[in-house]
Amino acid sequence: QAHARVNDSIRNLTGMCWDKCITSTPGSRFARGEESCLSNCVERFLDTSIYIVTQVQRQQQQLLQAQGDS
Amino acid sequence: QAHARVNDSIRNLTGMCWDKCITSTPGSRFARGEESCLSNCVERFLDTSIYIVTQVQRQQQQLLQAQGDS
Amino acid sequence: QAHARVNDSIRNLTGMCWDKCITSTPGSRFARGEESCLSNCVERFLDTSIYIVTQVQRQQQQLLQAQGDS
Amino acid sequence: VQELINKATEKCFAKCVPKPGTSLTSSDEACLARCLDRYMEAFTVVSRTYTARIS
Amino acid sequence: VQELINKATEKCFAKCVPKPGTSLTSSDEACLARCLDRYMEAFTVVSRTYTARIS
Amino acid sequence: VQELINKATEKCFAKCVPKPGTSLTSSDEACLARCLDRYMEAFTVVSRTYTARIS
Repeated sequence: QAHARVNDSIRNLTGMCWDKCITSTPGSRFARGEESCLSNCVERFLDTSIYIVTQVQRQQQQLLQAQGDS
Repeated sequence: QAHARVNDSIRNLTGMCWDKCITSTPGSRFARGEESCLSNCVERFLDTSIYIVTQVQRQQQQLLQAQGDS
Repeated sequence: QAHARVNDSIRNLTGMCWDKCITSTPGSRFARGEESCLSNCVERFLDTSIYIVTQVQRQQQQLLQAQGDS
Repeated sequence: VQELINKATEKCFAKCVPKPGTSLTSSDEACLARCLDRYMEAFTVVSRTYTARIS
Repeated sequence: VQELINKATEKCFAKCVPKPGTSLTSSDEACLARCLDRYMEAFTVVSRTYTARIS
Repeated sequence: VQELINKATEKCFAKCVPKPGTSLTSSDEACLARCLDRYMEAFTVVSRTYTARIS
């Protein structure tokens, strides 16, 4: 099941990063910068995902603390 | 189950109205008009939904009547 | 079940071909070229689907042959 | 049918109400009515073409 | 909640990281933090309006 | 794999057949073949990067 979830993520990321990075008409190889854009897209999306989850957790922490103080 | 359906609708509406109303780079508060656009978006979408269902029902009525007449 | 799959395909194709073909404000009838665009869209999508599957199968064949040769 | 109506609602809202205001105007409603008719017609064209092709 | 965070991640990545580079810059992060706050606020506005309407 | 091919079909149809005509021309087909190759390559790049990162 974890395996299926990873496969889903990879398929979704492929679609999203394709739309973001492959803007030219498809050629017999990737255009300049397209391949590095694809791997950067995956890396930055994972960074974003971690950053957002951290922010949410920090805010929940602050909320709990504020409740404890009152 | 009805509860889950309402939650789904709210999540979908948030995504759709976000795309329609939040066109600027996110700032430390909503830009002018963005917040009222969000609530109008929800209200008008519900109006649209009701209007379309009413139209469909009216057309089905007319169809049934036409069949009854013949 | 096959019936449900056909219905799903038709619903999805309607949405996709609507976005591709109906670019004007909706009038009391289709604008010039919109109706033929819709049927061409369905036909060409099915052609594309068949073409892509054929390509994938051909490549798998070549891969198997290359493995047999080595 | 329900899913088809939901899809028509979504597509026609996008087309006819690009900037939601404080009420649905009568010209919004006229646009929605025409859009619904066209969407159903599009569904019929797509069904007919698809069915003719796969049978 | 998980699904809401996933959606916020997707929308804010699209808005704040249009051209992914070799790292997330501090200005990307600042944009993401503001975007997350706005997305949650948008969710609150939508919930409030929707609930008021259907009850 | 089926779902990957469906996605490639959808993306490549959008890119290579923007205005569907009365037949698929040979230049449409050439575009589709290249697009399919690039989509599969993109899938490989994404898989490799993702797997390296989470392991």
